[in-house]
Amino acid sequence: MTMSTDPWVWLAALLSLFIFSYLYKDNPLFKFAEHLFTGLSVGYLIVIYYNNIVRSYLLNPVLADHRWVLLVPFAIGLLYLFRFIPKLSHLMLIPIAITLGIWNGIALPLTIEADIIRQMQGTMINTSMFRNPWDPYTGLAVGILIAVGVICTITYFFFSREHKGALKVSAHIGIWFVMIGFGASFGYTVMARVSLLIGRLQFMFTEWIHLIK
Amino acid sequence: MRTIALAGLVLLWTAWAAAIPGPAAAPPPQPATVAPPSDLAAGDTPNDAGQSISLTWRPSPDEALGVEGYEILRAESAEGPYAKVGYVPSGFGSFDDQAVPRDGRDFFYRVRAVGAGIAPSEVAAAGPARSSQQWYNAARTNALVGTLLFTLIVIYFIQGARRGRHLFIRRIAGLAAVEEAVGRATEMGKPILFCPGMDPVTSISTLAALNILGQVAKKAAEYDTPLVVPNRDPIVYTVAEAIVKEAYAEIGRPDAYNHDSVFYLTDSQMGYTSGVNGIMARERPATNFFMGYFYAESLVLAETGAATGAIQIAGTDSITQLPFFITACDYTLMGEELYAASAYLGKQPMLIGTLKAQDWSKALVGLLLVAGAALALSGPGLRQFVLRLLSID
Amino acid sequence: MKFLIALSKIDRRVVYLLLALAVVVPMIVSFNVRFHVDRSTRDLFEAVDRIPPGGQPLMLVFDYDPQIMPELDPMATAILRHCFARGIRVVGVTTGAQGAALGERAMARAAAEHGKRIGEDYCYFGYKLFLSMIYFGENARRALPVDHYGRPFDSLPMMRGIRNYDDIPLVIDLAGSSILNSWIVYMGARYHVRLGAGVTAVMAPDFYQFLQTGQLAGQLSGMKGAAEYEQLVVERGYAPAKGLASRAMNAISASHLLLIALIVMGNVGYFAARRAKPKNPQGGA
Amino acid sequence: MKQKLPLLIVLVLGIFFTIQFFVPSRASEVTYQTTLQWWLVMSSFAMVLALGSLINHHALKIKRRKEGWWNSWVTLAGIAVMGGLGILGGPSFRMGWANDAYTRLFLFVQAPMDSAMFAILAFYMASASYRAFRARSREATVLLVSGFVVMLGIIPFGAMLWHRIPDIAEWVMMVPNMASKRGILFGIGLGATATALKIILGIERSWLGGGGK
Repeated sequence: MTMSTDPWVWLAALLSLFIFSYLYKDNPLFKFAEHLFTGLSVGYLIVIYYNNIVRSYLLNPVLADHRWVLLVPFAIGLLYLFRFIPKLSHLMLIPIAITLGIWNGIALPLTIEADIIRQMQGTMINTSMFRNPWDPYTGLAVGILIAVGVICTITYFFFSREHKGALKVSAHIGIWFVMIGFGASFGYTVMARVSLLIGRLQFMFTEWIHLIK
Repeated sequence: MRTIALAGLVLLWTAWAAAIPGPAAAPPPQPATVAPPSDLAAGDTPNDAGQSISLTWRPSPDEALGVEGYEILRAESAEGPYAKVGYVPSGFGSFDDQAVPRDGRDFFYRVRAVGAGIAPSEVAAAGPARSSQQWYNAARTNALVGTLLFTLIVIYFIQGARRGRHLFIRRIAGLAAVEEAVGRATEMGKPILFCPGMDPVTSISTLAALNILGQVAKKAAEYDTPLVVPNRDPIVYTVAEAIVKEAYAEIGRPDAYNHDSVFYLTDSQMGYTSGVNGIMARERPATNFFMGYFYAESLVLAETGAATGAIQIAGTDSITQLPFFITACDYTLMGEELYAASAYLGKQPMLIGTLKAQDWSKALVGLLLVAGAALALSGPGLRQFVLRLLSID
Repeated sequence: MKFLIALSKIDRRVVYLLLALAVVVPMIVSFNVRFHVDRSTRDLFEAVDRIPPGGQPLMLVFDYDPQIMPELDPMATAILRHCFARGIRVVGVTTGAQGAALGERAMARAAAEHGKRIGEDYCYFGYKLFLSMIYFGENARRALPVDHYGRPFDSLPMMRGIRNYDDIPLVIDLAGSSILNSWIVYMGARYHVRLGAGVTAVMAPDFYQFLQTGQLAGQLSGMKGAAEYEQLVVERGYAPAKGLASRAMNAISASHLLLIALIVMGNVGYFAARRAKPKNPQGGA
Repeated sequence: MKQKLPLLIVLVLGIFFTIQFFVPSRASEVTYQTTLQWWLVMSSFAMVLALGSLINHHALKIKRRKEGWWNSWVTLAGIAVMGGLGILGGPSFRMGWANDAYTRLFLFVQAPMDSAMFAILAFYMASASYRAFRARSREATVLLVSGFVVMLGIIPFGAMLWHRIPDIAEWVMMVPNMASKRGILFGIGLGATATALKIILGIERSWLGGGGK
C-alpha cells in the first residue's frame, strides 16, 4: 500500500476526513473545517459578485462606456445601507419593495403557466393512450388511474372544509398516493446518495491511499 | 418556449455555418441540376418584438442528389440585389430571419438550394413581407385567462372576508404545533432555529417562509426566547432581519431584539449546511424550523436536528425533498400548506379569504380535468380541441 | 423480548459504522455477484456488439461533469473496454466544456490497456458545440475540422470515409442533464441516428418512455447499469474481470440490504415494544 | 408614508411585470432586460450588508471570547485569502500566481469539503430510514412498503426474491408516484400564485413588519 506524495491531495483527503468526523460527534477538527469552508466559500462568492456583477454591470459600463444612468440603481442600492441609521432605516424597504414587486410580478403568470396549465396538459388523456389501452406505463387505464390519483391528491389539500363524507374518502385515497410517492422517491434516492459516498471514497482510495486500482 | 429555443439555435447555427470556410475548392466535374425548393412563403413572425420575418418552403424534391442546404437571400425590391442572410441544412423547410433591418418596410426573399456537386437552384421570390412587433402574445392567452380568473376569485373572497363573512379552515397539525414548539424552547431556555430555505428572494417559497418567520418571531419576542436565523442569500438576509426587528417592535419590545440573531452565513449549499450543523451541535436549539425551498441538504439538516433532540417543523414545496422531511421531522407542511401557513398563523380574515379562493380554484382544476378527460374520451376532434386550448408556446 | 426491543434502539453511530463497512468492504475485497441484467442494458450491449470490428466507428459522447462522474465514468470505461476488446473503433466527443478532460482520460486509459492507437483505432475530438454535432449530420469533416490535439480530420486514417451520421452505426450519449433530450430530438428524429444512452439514476425514470418508443436503442441507468454492462462484457469473454462499477454496485447492494435489514429490525423492535407496553404515544410522520 | 411608498412600489411593479409577460413588443422586452440589469446593480449592496453581518458575527465572537472564538479567525482569513486571490487573479488585475493559488484552493480545499458534506448524506439516509420507516400508522406503512419495494427493485437481491420485483418498483415510480407529485404540484402552483398576488396587492405585508393591519 502506497500513499500519495502530493501535499494538495493530502490536504483534500484530510479535510474530507475532518468533515466526516462530525458523524461521530462535533469536534474541533470539524469546527475548523466548517469555519474554513464558510470563509472560503464566502470569499469565492465575493469574487463571483465582483467579476460577474460589479465589474460587468457597473464598473465597466460606467467607467469605460460612460453609461451614467446606471448610477440610478446604484443610488437606490445605497438605500440598503440606511439600515445603520435607525431614524432612516425604513428607507431600506424601498429596494426590498422593488425586488418583491419585480419578482412577484414575473412569477405570477409564470407559475400559472408552468405549474397549472402545463400540468393539466400532462394529466389529460391523449391519443397515444388509446393505441394500447392496457399498457402498464402509457395505456388508457394508467391514464385514468393517474387522473384519479391527481384529483384525490388535490382534495387532500382542501383547507376550507372539514374532511368529511366524500371529501374524506377522496382525501384518504389522496394521502395514500402521496405516501406511495414519498416512499418510492426515498427508496429510489438511496442509490444516488450512496453513489456520491462511493465517489468520495474512491478518491480517497485511489488518489490518496493507493488501495484500489 | 421550444420555438424560441429552436429559433435561437437556428440563428446561432447560421452564424456558425457562415463563419467556417467552405470545402476546399475542387472544380466539380459536371454540376448536376436539381429541382428548386417551392412554395416559398414569407410573413411577419407572430408574437414577437419585431424585426423578424418567418419563411417556409417546400424542400427540393431532389435533395438526395446532393443538396447540402438552403441559402436564404433577402432584398429590398423584388428584382434585387439579393444578399445572403442565412443558411439551413437540407431537410429543413423554415427559417426565421431575425435580423430584419427595420419594421414596416417591404422585403423580398429567395431560397436557393446549394451543394458541392450541384448548380444552385432558386425558388421564385416571395414578398413583399413586413416585420412588425406585437403588443399581445396570443400564444399565451390561456395563461392570461388563468391569471385573470384566479385574480378575480381571490379578490371575490377577500371582499367576502372584508365584509366579515366567517370562513372555516381545517386544522393543520404542523401549524397547530408552532405555539407548542416555541413554548418548549422557552421552557428549556434554548434558542429557536429558523432556516428560511435555500432559494433567493426571487422564489415565492422563500417569501412564504419569510411570512412564517414574521409570525414565529412575534411569538419568540412574546416569550423572550432567543431566535437564530442563518441566511444563505444576501437579500433574503436583509428582508429577514427587517421582519424580525419589526416583529419585536410590534410586540413592544424593540430593545429585546438581538442584532446578532439574524445573520448571513454563506452562499455555498454545503457550506451553509455545515454551518447550520455546527450551530445545532453547539447552541442546541430546542426547536428547528426549516421553511422554504430545500435541496439535497434537507436530510442532513433534519437528521442532525433529530440527533440533537429538537422538535422539528419543516415546510417546503420542493417535492423531491418532502419525503426526507416527512421521515426526519416531527411535523411537515407539504407543498401548498407552506403557503397557507402565514394565513393560519396570522389569522387575519383577508389572508384566510385567499385560502378559500385557492380551494375553489383547486376544485375548478379538478373539474376541468374530469371534463377534459370526458371530452377526450368522447371523440378525437374534441380531444384535439382540448389539447389545443392547453397548449403553450 | 428485551433483545427485540433493543433492535429498535441502536445508536446512530453504530448505524453509520455499519453503513461505512457495507460500502468500504465490497470496494476493497471484490466478490462476484451475478446481477439481474435489465432489458435496457442488454439492448445497449447487443447494439454495440452487432457493430462489425474494424469498420465504421461507434461514437461515444461524454456529456457529463465531475459532479456526476462517479456514476457515468464507469459506464464509459465498460463500453470502451467492450469496443476495444472486440476491435470496434471509437470516436469520442463531448458537448459540455467540463467533460473534455474526463473523456480524454477515460479514452486514453482504456486505449493504453488494449494497446490501441489514436487515429487508427480511436479518435478524440474533445469539446464541440452541440450545433457542430448537428452539423455532423450534414458534413462530418466540416463539423469536426480538427481533433482534440489539433490534428486535421483528413489526417486521421480511421475517419476516412466518414461522411455523416450514416457512417456511424451507433451513438451513445453519456449524459447528466437534459442534453440527452436534445440528442433524441435533433439527431434521432432528424438524421435517424441510432442512439443509446447512459444516464444517472436520478434521471433514469424520465427516459424510459424513449426506450419504449424505440428512440433509444438501449440505456444504462446509474451505477447499476454500468455494473450490468461490465457483467455482460465479462460473460461474453471480452474482459477477464469486472471493473469499478461492479465493486461500487456490490457496495450499493450491500448498503441497500443493510438498510432493509435495519428497517426490518427497527419495526420488529417497535412492535415488540408496543406489545410490551400497549399504550404507545403517536409519533411523527 | 413610511409604509405607503413601499406598498405602492410593489403594486406598480408587480402589475407591470405581470402584464409584461403577455406583451412581446420591443419596448416591453427592453424594459424587462434593463430592469433585471438594474436590479442586479442595486442588489449588490445587499451583499455588502450580508458580508458586514458575517464579519460582525465573527468579530463579536472574537471580542467576547466565545467558545471556539479562534475558529472565527479561520473564517475571516478564509474570506480574505480567497476573495483577495480571486480578485487579483481575475480579469481586473490578471496576476497569474494569484489565479493559480485561487484555483488550487478551490479544487483541493473547498471542493473536497463540498463533496464530503454531500457524501455524509448517505449516512443520514441510513439513520433516517432506520429511525423513521416504522409502521406506526396506516399511512406510514404505505410509505414503508413502497420504499421497501423500490429499494429491493434496484439491487440484485430483489430479483432473486421474485423476478417481477424490479418491474413493480419501476411501475410504482412511474405511475402512482407521478400522480401524487402532480397533485401536490397543482396545490403548490395555486399557493405560490396566491402568495405572489397577496404581496402585490399588499394583503400580505409582513415583510414590512407590522404583520399587516
